[in-house]
Parts: sequence; C-alpha cells; structure tokens
Amino acid sequence: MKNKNKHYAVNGRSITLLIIIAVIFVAMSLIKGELFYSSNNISTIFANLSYDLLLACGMTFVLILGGIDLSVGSVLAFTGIIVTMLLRGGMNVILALIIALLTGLACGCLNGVLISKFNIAPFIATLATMSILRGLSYVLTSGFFIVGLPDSYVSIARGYIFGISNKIIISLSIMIILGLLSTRHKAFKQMFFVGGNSDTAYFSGIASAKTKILGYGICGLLATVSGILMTSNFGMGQASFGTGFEMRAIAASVIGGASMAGGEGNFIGTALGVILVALVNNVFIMFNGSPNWSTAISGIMLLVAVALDLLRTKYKSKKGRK
Amino acid sequence: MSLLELKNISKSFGDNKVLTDISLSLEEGEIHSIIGENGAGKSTLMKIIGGIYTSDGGEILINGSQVHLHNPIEAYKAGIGIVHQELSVADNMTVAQNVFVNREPVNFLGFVDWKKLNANTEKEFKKIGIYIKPDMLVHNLSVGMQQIVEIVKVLSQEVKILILDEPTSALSDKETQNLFELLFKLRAQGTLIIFISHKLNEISQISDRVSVLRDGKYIGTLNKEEIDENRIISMMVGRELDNLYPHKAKSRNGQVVLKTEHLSRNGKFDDVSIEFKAGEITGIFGLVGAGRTEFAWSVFGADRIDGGKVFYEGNELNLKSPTQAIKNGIAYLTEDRKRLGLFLGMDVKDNAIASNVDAVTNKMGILDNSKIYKITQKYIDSLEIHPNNCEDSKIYNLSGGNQQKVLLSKWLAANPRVLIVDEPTRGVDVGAKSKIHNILRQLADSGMTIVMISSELPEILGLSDRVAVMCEGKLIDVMENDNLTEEYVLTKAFNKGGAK
Amino acid sequence: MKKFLAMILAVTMVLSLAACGKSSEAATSGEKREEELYSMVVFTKGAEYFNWCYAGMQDAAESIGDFIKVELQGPAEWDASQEARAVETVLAKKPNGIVVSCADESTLIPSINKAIESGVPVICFDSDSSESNRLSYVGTNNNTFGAVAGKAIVDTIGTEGEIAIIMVPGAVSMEERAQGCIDYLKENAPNVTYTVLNDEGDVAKAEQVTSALLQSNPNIKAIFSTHGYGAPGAAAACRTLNMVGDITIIGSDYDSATIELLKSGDIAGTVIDDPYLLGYEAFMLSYAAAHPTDVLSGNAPFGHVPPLIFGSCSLLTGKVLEDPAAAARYENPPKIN
Amino acid sequence: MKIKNPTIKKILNKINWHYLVLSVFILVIFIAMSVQSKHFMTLANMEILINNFIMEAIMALGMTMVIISGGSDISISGILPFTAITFAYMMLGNVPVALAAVAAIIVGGLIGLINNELRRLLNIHPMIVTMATQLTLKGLNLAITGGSVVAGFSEDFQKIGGFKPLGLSLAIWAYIVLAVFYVLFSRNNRLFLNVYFVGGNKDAATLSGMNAERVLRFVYVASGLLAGLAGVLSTTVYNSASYSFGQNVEMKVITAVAIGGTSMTHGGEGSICGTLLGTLFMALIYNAFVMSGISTYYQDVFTGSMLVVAVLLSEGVRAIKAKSALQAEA
Repeated sequence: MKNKNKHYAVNGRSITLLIIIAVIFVAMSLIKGELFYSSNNISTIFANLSYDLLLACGMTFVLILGGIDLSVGSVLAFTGIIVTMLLRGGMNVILALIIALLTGLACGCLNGVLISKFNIAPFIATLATMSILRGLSYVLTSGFFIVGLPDSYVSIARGYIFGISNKIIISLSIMIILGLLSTRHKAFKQMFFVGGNSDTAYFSGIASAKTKILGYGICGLLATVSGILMTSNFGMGQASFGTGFEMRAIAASVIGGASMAGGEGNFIGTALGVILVALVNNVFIMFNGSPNWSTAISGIMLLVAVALDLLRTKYKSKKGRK
Repeated sequence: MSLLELKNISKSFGDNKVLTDISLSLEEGEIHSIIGENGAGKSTLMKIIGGIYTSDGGEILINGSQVHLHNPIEAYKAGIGIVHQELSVADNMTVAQNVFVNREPVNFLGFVDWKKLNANTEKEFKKIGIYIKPDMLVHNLSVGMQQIVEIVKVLSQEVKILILDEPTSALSDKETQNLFELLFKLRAQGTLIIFISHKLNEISQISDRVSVLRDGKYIGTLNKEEIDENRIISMMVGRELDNLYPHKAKSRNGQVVLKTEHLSRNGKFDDVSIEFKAGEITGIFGLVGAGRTEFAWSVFGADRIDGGKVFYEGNELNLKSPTQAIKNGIAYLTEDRKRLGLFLGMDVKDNAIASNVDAVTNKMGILDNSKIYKITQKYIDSLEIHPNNCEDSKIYNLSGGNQQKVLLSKWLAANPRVLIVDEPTRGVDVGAKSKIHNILRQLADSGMTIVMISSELPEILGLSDRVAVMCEGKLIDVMENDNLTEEYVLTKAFNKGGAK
Repeated sequence: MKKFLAMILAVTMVLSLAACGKSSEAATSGEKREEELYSMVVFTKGAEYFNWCYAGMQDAAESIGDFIKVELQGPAEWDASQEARAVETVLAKKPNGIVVSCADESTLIPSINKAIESGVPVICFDSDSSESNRLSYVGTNNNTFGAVAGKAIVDTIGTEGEIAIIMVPGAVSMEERAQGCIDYLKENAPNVTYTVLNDEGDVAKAEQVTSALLQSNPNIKAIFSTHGYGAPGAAAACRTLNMVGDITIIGSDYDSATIELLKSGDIAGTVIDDPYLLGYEAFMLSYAAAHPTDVLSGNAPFGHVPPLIFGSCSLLTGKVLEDPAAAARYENPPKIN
Repeated sequence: MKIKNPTIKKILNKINWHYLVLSVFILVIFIAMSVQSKHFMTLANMEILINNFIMEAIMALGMTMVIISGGSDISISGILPFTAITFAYMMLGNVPVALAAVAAIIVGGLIGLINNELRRLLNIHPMIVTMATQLTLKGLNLAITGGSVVAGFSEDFQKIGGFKPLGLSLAIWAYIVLAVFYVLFSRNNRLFLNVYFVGGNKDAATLSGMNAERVLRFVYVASGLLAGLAGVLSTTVYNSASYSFGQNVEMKVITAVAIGGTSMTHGGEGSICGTLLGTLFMALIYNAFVMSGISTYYQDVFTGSMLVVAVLLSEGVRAIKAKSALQAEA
C-alpha cells in the first residue's frame, strides 16, 4: 500500500517518461548501434542539454509556486554579458562570477517582489523583466561579441573531470542537489505548501511572500549559472543568447509533471522531460530528419504528456472511489 | 396533488450520510420553513432541489410528474430558483447585470437595452421597497446589499418554487420586513416559498408550515396553528447521543490564558469580552451569522481587529498574522477543512508538519524524514487515523473523519497552549467524532486551553466546561456548564426578545 | 573575370564620385550645408557583421562631411515583416537615402518600391531583393563565396568524404553560399557528399545539431557554416567531442569570436567578404543616387549608380592572422554610435 | 489622500485614472516628438505609425477578451504565419482570393477551437495549451515551407496590398471596422458581457444558469479568427508569406493589452478602450524610437519598464478605490 502510493502519487509521470526514454534508447541502440549508445554520443547529448536542464530546474521551482518566469532567457544573456564584460575589464574570475551570480539572484528576486509584494501577475511581471534585461544586454554590447576571456574562465565549461564534461557535472550536480533539497529542505518544502494552497499556507503560518521571492531568486540564479556555462563554453558573451529558451524550459517542466496550478512538480520528472526532448531531437538528426520539426515535436510531446497524465489521474481516482 | 413532492431523498458525501429518506410534500401558495441545527442537511436538500447536487436515492415530483435536475439551468427551466447562502454575484459587474445576467433585454444584435434593463432592475427592487442605482458596481455594495441583489436576481425570474437559504442573515430589519411583504405577495400569486432561517421569530412570523430536520432525517411538520417556538426547539434538540462524552474538567480555577476585552470587527462581531482558562474546554455556541468564526479569526490574527484588545497570559497581544499567533502558541483549527485546513494534493506526513516545520528541521534547515515519520506515526496511532500506514497517501484518498484527524494532528504538532477548534467534528463519522472529543479532553487535562466553536448542542453540552453563546455578532452569555439544558441554550442562541 | 572587371570599374567610379562629393563640399565649405540623413536597415540588428557594415557607412559619411547623419535601424529578430515595417517607418523621416540588407527576397519588395516611388533611393547590400526596384546591389557574389569555401574544404580533406553545410533555410544569401559550395564540389570533387543542417542561427543550437550529426555520421570530414554563428557552434561541438583538428570547420564572415577561434586553430578558416567595404560602398552609392548630376542618369530622377557591385571574397585563416598587420585589421571591431 | 467632500470623491471615483494617465503619457510623447522631428506629425507618418502595429492591434482585440475571461492565448504567434502560409499556398493554387482569405481565417478559428477543446478536455492552464499549439504550429510552418518564402503571386493579387480606398490600407480598414465592432459589442452585446461575468466569477455564472464553457469557446475561437485575419493581411501587405512572420508577436500583444489596464490577476476587468490606448501607446513608442534615432536597443527597456509602471498604476488605483469603498461601508 505504502509503496504503491509512493509509486503512483509521487512519481507516476517520471515512471512514464522513464519508460518512453528507455524504449527510444533501446530502439535507437538496436537500429544505430554503436553510433548511438557510444558513451561519446550520450555524453554529448547531456553536455548540450545542460543549459536547458538548469533553466528547467529553476522553472520547476517557479511552477511549484504556481507562477511562471518568462525572463530566464534574458537573465541568462544579461548575466552572461555582465560576467564576460567584467572579465574583459580584467577582473578576477572568482569575483566576476560572484558579481554575476548576485546579479542573477537580484533579477530573480525583483520578479519575486513584483509578484508577491505588488501583486502583479507573474506572466506580466516576468514579461516586463524579460524585455528590460534583453534590451539592457543589447545596450551594453551594442551587439558585439565579447571575447578574449581568460582560460581559467573558459575552462569552467570546457574542462573535464574523469573524462566527464564539467557542464554535465555542474548542471547534473546542481540538479540533483536541488532535487534532493526540494523535498528535504524547509524552504523548498514551504514552496510546495504555498503553491499547493496559499490560503491553507497562510492559516498554517507560512510566509508566502518570502517563499515566493526565494523561489524566483533561485530561478534567476540557475539562469545565471546556465549563462556562465554558455559564455565560458563558447568563449564569448552575446546579447542574443538564450532567446526563446523560456518556452523550452516551461515545456520541459510541464512534461516532467509540473502544473501551472502550482504545488506540483518534481525534479526527476523535469530532468527526464529535458532529456526526452533532447533525445528526440538527437534521434531526428540521427535519421537525417529535418530539424525543422523539432519545435513541433516539443509542442506535441507537451500535449501528449499532459494527456497521459490526465488519463493516469482519472484512472487513479476511479480506483480511489472503489 | 402537491406542487413539489420529495420521496425518500437520500444523499451522502463519501462515507458521511447527510440525508436519509427525506419525504416532504409542499403545496403551492405556501411559505414552508425548514429548520434544523447546522449540519442537519437543510442546505444539501435545497441544493438537490435546485439541481446543484443530484440525490443518491429517491425522486422529485413537480405537479406529480418526476423531474431529473442535473444543473441549475434545468432547475430554472422547471421553475425552481434558489437564493444561495453563499453569495453568487460577480462583483465586477453592475447590479442590473447581476440581476438579469444572461436575461438582459436585447435587440437583434444582442445589444443590451440599458435603459430598459436598468428600469426593470429598479422595478424589481421597488417590489421589496428598496431603491438602488442599477448601474452601481456590486463590489461597492455592502454584503447586505449584495445579498439583496442575489435575492432580487432569483425573484425576478418568476419562479414557481422559490428557495431562500438564510436570506436574512445579512439584512437589516427594514430590508427583512420588505422581503417578507414581497414573499406574502408571491404566496398570494401561488408561489411555493421554501424558507430556511435560524431566526425563530421570523419563522413563526411568516411560515404556513414548518418542517424540522435533524441529523439529515425528517422529524416532523407543524401546521400554522401548531407553530410554537418552544415546540420547534424541542423538536430540533434531542439528537440521539451518538457517543458517550468524556468527563468534565476536574477543577475550574485554571489560570486565565487568553482574554479579550471589547473585541470588535466591523460588520462581523461586536464588543466581545471573554476569558479562556487553562485546563478547560470553553464551548462557543451560536447559529449561522453569530460571528463565532469571525471572532476566532481575529483572535488568531487571520483578520484585523477594529476595536478592543486581546490579552495572552496577562500581556496585550496584537497579532498581524497567523504566523505570529502560532509563535505565541495559539492554534486555530478551521471549519473549512478543504479550503483553509489541509493541502489536499499533498500526503499525510506533509500536512502533519505543515504548521510547525521547524520542529522537524535541523540548523541547516534540512528536514529530518525519520522525525517526520515518527511524528506522523505518533498521531496516526494516538488519533487512530486509518489506514494506519497512510503517511504517504494523499489527503484526498482519506475519509472525512481521518482528514479531520490529520488536521488536528497538524495543530497538535505545533504544540500550542491555546487551541481554538472550529466545528471540530463537522462531516465526521461517529467513531472519529468520539475519538476527537476524547483527545480534546485529554489535551485540556494536560493543561491546554481549548476553545471549541460548535453548532451541535449535544457536543457543546457534552464536552465543554463553560458555554458561551453568541448571536448576531454579540456575546449573549457565558454559563458554567452545570445542568444546562439544550432548550435553554438554544433559546439563548435565538436570543428571543434579547439584547437588540 | 568579367565580374571582377565590372567590380573594379564600379569601385573606381564610386570612389571618384565620393571624391567629387568631397571637393564640392570643400568648395562650399564656409556656408553650412543642409543636413542629410541616410538610414541603414538590417535584419537581426545587433549581429556583429552588420555593425561592421554600419561602421563602414559611418566613416564614408564622415569622409563626405559632418552635415550627413547616418543611423542603423531594424528588428533584432530575423523577421522579414518587421524589417519591412522598419523600412516604412524610416521612410517617414524622409531620409535622403536608404541602404538595406533584406531578410528575404520577396517580403521587402513593397516597402522598397514604395520608397523608390516617393523619391528616396534604396540600395541593397549584403542580401539582395532583386525583384524590387532598388537602384543597386552592393554585395558579394554568394556563389563565389560558397565556391571559396568549397575550395578550402577540398584543399584540406581531398576529393573524398562527406561534409555538412550549416544554414538557416529561407535566407537567400545563405542558400546561394551553400549552392556555390555544392557546385564547386560537383565540379572538382564529385565524390564528396554533403548534408544540410538548420541551426536557426543560434550558437547553442548549432552546437547541438553538429554534435548530433558528428555522432551519427563519423564520415563527416568538414563543416561549412554559411553564416557567422555556425562556426563557433561547430567548434564548440568538436571541443566537447574532442575532435578538434579532425574536422575542418570553414566559417562565414568574421567577428571577434570567429577571429579568436581562427587563432586558437579551432576552426580552419572563414570565408570573408568585406562588410566594412559593403557598408562604405552602399552608402556612397546612395549618396550618389541622392545627388543627381546635370547629366540624366539611367534611373532618373536619381543620380548615376551602377546596378551591381560585387565585392571580392577570400579565405581568412589562422596563418593570415599571424601577420600582426592583418590581425590588427580584423581583431578590434569598430566603434559604432 | 484624505478627501472629505463626497461629491469630489464621487467625481474622483468616476474618473478612470489608468486611462487618464496613459492618455497623458501618449499626449506627452506626441508633443515631444512633434517638437523633436518635423516629420513626425505628418499624415504619412501617422499612417505608417498605425500600419506598423496593425497586426498586433487586430489580435489585441481578441486577446483582451481572452484575458478578461481569465485566460491567455500565446498561440497567435504560431497562427499568424500558419494562416499566412495557408493563404499564400491557396493563392499559388489559383483559389479565388476571397474564398482563400475566408478559408484561411476559418483555419485560424479552428485552431482557436482546438485550443479551447484541449483546455477543456485536458483541463490544464490555457497558457500551457496555447504554448503547445504555438510550438507545434511554428514547427509546422518551418516544415511546410522548408523555411523558404512563399511568394510569386499573380499581378492583380499584388495590387491588393497597394489597394487603398480613401487612402487607407485594407488592414487599417479592417482594424477600424473591428475596433468599432469590439468597442460596441464588448460594452453592449450579451455574449461579450458574459465574458466579463465568467472572468469575474465562473461559479456565479454557472449558478446563474449561464453556459460558461460556451462563453470561453467563443473567446478562444474569436482570438484564433483574428490571428487568422492578421495572417491573411500580412500576406497581402508583403506579397509573401514566411515562417518568420510574427515572431514574439504574442508578447507584444499581451504587453499592449496589459498596458491598457486589462488585468491578469483579477479576471473580468479591463476593456477594449484600454486596449486601444495600450496599442496606440506601443505603436507610438516604436515609431518614436525610429523617428528620434535613439538606438532601438533602449526600446525594449522602455516598454518593459512602462509595462511595470502601467500595471502598478492600475493596482494602486484599485487599492485606493477598495479603501474608499471600505470607508464608505464603515
């Protein structure tokens, strides 16, 4: 009984995703063989989805809070430019990183404040910060690439530990840590409460404003990390980085089981969502399919995932009534 | 052949039976009052007639022919209109729009004829002798006026059967009188009016017949000449003791922990001064609109205070939020389990710790799962929550009784000094009920100060050491609970000819 | 060869025009000349390539006189319809000339024609809209451009193997570049096969698609990106797969990022035209068109402009950049205001 | 702000501060621009000013109703190019213009219908549903056209783009008609008014015997139809259709609507007039930036900040109103 509950209620979506991914994986391995399941290919897939992984991770927090954050792509670009410019100016790497991270955190918190204190709809508030930050990025660079970054910085994303790309290590470890904390840490737990039912949360003495600001702050922070990885990976800062990433992030988290209603979402699911999307794109190219379809695919997958979930819950509630 | 006939209507929510074969026949051109304590099943019955709920068993006949009502639209088609207890107006619209929603006079373009609309609206209001600007936005109206808009909305539909569920709870005397005048007019036109109220004087004033419900069962009907307030009361009370109540407090001279002085909240309750002692259960009884819950909210910091003071262990307290209340050891168990009490989508252990997460977190803020499970298991055992391994099951998979127990454990986990419980056994099966009663008593014995808001007389009398009675926002009386009778308390609660 | 001659001719012509522009300005120095406005409209405003073009325009304008004002306009998105709007809005300012690089062949035709009808000369540069009534096109023969890339590839990988071409479908210039490369291969290395990738003009996406391709298809020997963002993406992909050096990456255009990659050897080379020159020439033509001489031109009421100017294109490699003089030319991007 | 005098209070309550302030903003910019550039206050520029935001303006009408109903529709940036492309292909297939146009617009409406049905059946947030359709359509557009522009229509079709009865382009005419229609209907028509009701209190609407789902269906279909119309118009204006059309258009539209005072937090509030103002504001900003030659990079920054200001403004106004209402009650 107990396990059953864990099994269905907590991770139902993740299980479904895992199965789908496994099926694709096996199928591809059978068809393409070595080409596909070579450790190289797998690690590449992961290395390439590290940015999305971080963004989706942050987005999951926001969705758990019952909100949404359209500004992640812009935060990514903006902080990326901040850090690269500072480094260009000859600042010490650590210091530059810290400043960038703080900037990202600030941007996120700004969203949180606008939403929780001034009662602006999350969509609108983050839409505003989205265009402001994107604009600022262009103002700062007037479109030029920012290059000439120190190797110590560039090596952050390009380096390897035990033959595994730092990008994978960093993004996955952050993901896992937050994933674990999300259910084990007080602050994160309270996000579920606030998102689940803000009235009940209020009557249970949980400070929802503080929780929300924290949530959006983390989202901004993760976007920044993603921006740092991207800039150091390509060895350049650019104002157009991360355009349209917010939609991908939302799609991934929702595929992973988060819902706009709030109170739901788990990080395993989100990670699997990101992986699934990336995998399908990879499969497309493997078969020389036109990548034009990739956007369509993520849209369709989104619907399918939601539909599947609906069926599952319907089935469950039927069982519940018996 | 009567206009509306109910045959063996039954309804239960989950495992909680709300109505058991109610059979009633109501004639056209009568004002038929339905009375009973809270939770007697009146509103449920009305919702079934109004097509909002569908009954589990039984049938509804109109003019002898059976009808099946699945939604309000069908009910209106069948000529049934309900004035709901809870408001169903859209406050972003004008009065006129609310009254004639979806029935506005329109031209071929579907354009609303505002002149006509407003004129009609004014006409409808004149019928109950009220003048109101039809183009006023509803959210600029007082709750009372909103209630009237609600009533007028239904009245304006020329219904054969008009159901009024607590229509006067928010009305002034004048408005009430006007409403009655109108009801008499309608009666004369042959409309059947089903009238639900907690104000005995109103009922005896206007009803042609009075039917009494108790515990979701039909008790009896009194004809015009038989109607007598004491008789009604005696029919309402005497709910069979579904369980033995625990012993009373050993001593009644515990220290005063919580005290209010002239506490007031505009339009909710007024000038309430009362003391709550440690080791006692103080029951607060009252009927709908008595202001008990509102009082509790203000004490708990969930709503603001417009006047008066709250003292906690002698020193004044002004709480801005429940958070502070909980820090001070004051807990409030809400009557609205689903909306304000529990996180339905989350599992039992989460709910159990919700209001005191700190207790299970270390300095790093990391939750200690073993602790969580320990605490949850503790309450699961002590409150006998079923199934006894439900730590990880979602709340919505539990029965009402067990949900209530989880809610209780949530507050016990916050180990408060003052525990305010609001309708602690609403919608709860017999077993769970007595369990909860015993727990409350144990807590009191352990020195906790318990405040129990309840609408169930037996519960009030059976459990509490002192009984406070509120009526229409005022504290009527506080009585030591020695040989109090239900009649006496209920009479107080109706505040017949009382302070008003 | 013919084209080359034509180019020389045109360039000299324009320069002389500029010269007389200068002299006339010198002559009339003293009294203030009435202010003139020339607008450059581009798609993906903020792309470094166009910044170079605009820099060229700025300096050309300066060389004529400070009575000339120039501006850079256009959407940040790759959206032809928005660019068309930009052209129309600019038109409302009654500028003396417009130079535009078209997001696609057809969508800007109405706006361009409208400008011409209202007497504002329009010069296309970089990406043409040949169907429109634009007076002239200053650009690179993108087929030659592609051919240069093709040659560079064949020189390194030989006449056997498989290559990938990165592009954004719908962008004329890119399609022509790809075609040019393909044609060259057909002629000189028929055994070299190719696949086309779409990276939506996004660096991260470019990395994704190339790495996926390199995985699924180990025979890929070289990658030709028909636009600026592709090469950095492909380079990053090779880095992640530590295939740097195994894959010959030929980029297009130059920007600070590409230059860096060239020097680090992550990419073998990049085919470049001269955006600065394009901007410079385009402006000069628009100026010429805006100042008709007494001799009626073929496209009166506008001044004398050649219908076509093809800039040369060449291969820029790390070796070239070792020469500090050459490096200096590409490394520090121009200031634009 | 303590105002004792009740009549003044009444007047103050009557005024819609949001629109007032917004109009003042607009006026100020107008004046500033006319001073700054002699080309600004010309008929030509005014026409261009409108033309350059006309598609957004048209879709903003539908979006307003969607947001009032308590939802949002971000699929329009997929619908616009999709219908544009459909229309274009039909033109190349020598389908009569009128027929093709109608068909394409209907396609837009159908997509709107799909949005609504998915929302209802899967009962998930409209934002997610419309996002899914948006992504799907964008992919389709790319795949169908292979990324290349659809163009090369017959001579007389190309004339349509330049066809200007009374000197106004078809798009502007369409907009004028639609705007008038929407203003009138949103204030008078029962169905439109029901949208407000549903947005304000869906349960109340249902209890009052209204079919809320039907109202919502109308809202999403209408939004789809307008996006379809915008698509068709784009094709006629640019004589071509491309998957690249209408990028981020949904954000611009929602910004315009939000600046116009239609609230996403409180459903059932807002008005078409507000949206008209918001749209005008956005169009003006765009034009002003190009006119004044200030780097358009600042434009995003400016609009973003204005969005916040506008919403804060309306929030503040409603807060004050609520307070005064309380005082009135007490």
